[in-house]
Amino acid sequence: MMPDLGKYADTVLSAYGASILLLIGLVAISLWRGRRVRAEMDALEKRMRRDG
Amino acid sequence: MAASEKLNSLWSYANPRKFLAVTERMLPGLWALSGACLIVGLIWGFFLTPDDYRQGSTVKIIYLHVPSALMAINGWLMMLVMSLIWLIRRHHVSALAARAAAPIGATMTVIALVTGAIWGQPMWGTWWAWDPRLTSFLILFLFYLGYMALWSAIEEPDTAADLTSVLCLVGSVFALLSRYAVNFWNQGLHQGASLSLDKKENVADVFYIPLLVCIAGFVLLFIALVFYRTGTEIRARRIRALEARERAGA
Amino acid sequence: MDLRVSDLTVARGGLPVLSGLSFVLEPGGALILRGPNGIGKTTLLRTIAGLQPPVAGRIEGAEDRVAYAAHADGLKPTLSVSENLTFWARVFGAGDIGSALDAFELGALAHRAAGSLSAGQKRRLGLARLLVTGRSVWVLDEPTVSLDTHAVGLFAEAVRAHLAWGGLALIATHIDLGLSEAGVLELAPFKTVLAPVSDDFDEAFL
Amino acid sequence: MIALLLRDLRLAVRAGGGFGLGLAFFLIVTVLVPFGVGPETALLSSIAPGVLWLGALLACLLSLDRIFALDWEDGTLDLLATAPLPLEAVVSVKALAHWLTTGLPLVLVAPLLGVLLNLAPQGYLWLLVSLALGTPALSVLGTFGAALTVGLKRGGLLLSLLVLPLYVPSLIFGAEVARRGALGMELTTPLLLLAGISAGVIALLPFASAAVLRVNLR
Repeated sequence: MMPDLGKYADTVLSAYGASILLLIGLVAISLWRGRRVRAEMDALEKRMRRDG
Repeated sequence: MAASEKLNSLWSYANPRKFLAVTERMLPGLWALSGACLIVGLIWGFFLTPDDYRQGSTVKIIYLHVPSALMAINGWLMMLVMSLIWLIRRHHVSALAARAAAPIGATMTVIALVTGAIWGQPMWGTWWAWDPRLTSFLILFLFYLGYMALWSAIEEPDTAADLTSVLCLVGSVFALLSRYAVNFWNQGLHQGASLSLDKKENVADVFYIPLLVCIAGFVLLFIALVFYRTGTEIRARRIRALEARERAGA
Repeated sequence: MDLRVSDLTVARGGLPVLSGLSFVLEPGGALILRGPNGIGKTTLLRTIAGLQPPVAGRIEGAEDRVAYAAHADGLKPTLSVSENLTFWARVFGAGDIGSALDAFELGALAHRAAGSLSAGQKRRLGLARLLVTGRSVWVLDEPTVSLDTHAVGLFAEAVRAHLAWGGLALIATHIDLGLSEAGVLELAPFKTVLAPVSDDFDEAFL
Repeated sequence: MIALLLRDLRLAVRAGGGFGLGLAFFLIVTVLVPFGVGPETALLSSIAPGVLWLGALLACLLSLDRIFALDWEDGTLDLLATAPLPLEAVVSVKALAHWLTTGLPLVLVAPLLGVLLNLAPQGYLWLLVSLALGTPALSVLGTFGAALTVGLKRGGLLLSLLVLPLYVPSLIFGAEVARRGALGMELTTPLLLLAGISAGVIALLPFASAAVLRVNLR
């Protein structure tokens, strides 16, 4: 399954690993903050509409 | 007549409510499509392409390096356009989209830098060479950092939008100037790299199609992230406005 | 030339605070703005002075005619009283500072460094600056802070002379200046009433 | 305009330290470099142009946040914005005052510090020329950064982060002129580019600085 990367195996694998980690991190942080802000806004809207 | 109507309808997406509604509908598809492109492109590139006769298996890094470098520059360009729209038409969504894009562009720059440095290690025998391209990206990263720092330093959102937009305009000119300055500065100091990740010769047809798929994946991921993060910024603005209103009422 | 404000809306921190404000001030006229703290007096005065754009409405006859004075007097502590005043006189292209010094009884202090003045003396110097601008529309934000009764009298005298010369004055203040000829504008009725919170927000995010 | 310039210069002289601090910093950086890289004269002589340019640049950076900070705190900026003087002129004069009190003294002492670093004899003239052409751009760019960060409490660090990337082209071409001058090489191209950047920056950037200052006064 694994292709033969020859003497550059470490190089290629570390490049892929670092990049994919960075991409996943970016998406995760975006989603996490997005969820939190959305929940906060919904709660605030509900409360302010109740209070007038 | 028809053209101006079309333009009007385009500007109507500047209404934050409408923007949220439309992007909300598009996002699931965008996430799925970008994920699919990235998975297909990267697996294709990693497992199914041959090694380059000179660079060996390191050529596989182009599937990450080239798309991320592309998006690092296009991310800044998109911020530039959004800043101009904000300064001219004062649509808040535009300014918030520029703000939302900055961390994505910065991450892309880091990926381009890291993959470039990792690739450079066996090729040039050093982690970091002051190669003009690499150096320009480092400077671009500094611009991203300054832009994000300015956004987060200013409380009042409209002020922040104005200041960061002007910084983005001035920064664009100087990023371009730096690019030429760095090119000039490195001639003769450092032997030009005989191999580069970006040169045409490395991109023969076998590598070309998976590369295109990867680029499409990065572009789609960028768009999805910008839409999603702009939505978050819009909600954060709404929270701020509502809280200010609550304080004023109390 | 009149100062005309029509259907003005001003905002602080992105939130409209005063709206539907209209008035006309003729040469020789003065208007005292009154209202509780936080109503938006400073915001209104800064908007009329051109330091911030109005949200809606028009301001006519203010551009390049305003002399603005707020809480900070823009004095340099290491410069003397007359140097401070001469600087502003030269920036505004007016010549003589002598009458301004006299009007606020600063003649004896002319060579003192501004940093060594008391708060009231600094305020007097800040108000004397108005006289050397040669500008006809005075926009004053709480001009009498830290002034004693005698100095308030000097200030009222200076405003009266300014009005007699054909100037205009727009003053936000809490105390009675003894300017019987000045009109009074109560700001409370112009406080912005926001529409109730709904899902359908626009670019104001409200 | 002249009144504003004279006032700024007078304030710099009266407050003391205005000239002195930047120069002292430049001296200290230059003295510290040999401690860091070793005392070999050949090495010092080869890095002297770059070190002197970098030292001047950092010394210039040191006083940037004072360009507008005091005028902001005591309300002078509000009053200047309502004065007949256009804000573009105000920022240009401020940049000029900063250059006269910081940039010009740095240019003049740089050759003296060159002695400490064993600068090649033919390099002194070009060091002087490159700094004289380049430091005005540093002051104008710094004024832009100061205008961006004027209302901020912790503006100093942010100011450096914003301004330093803008300094890259001037630094590259300026140091290149000084380096080539010291080696006796041809230097017309970098000299013209350095002068071009300075001219462009001086002509155009005050508009951006004034726009930014207006936003911050709002």
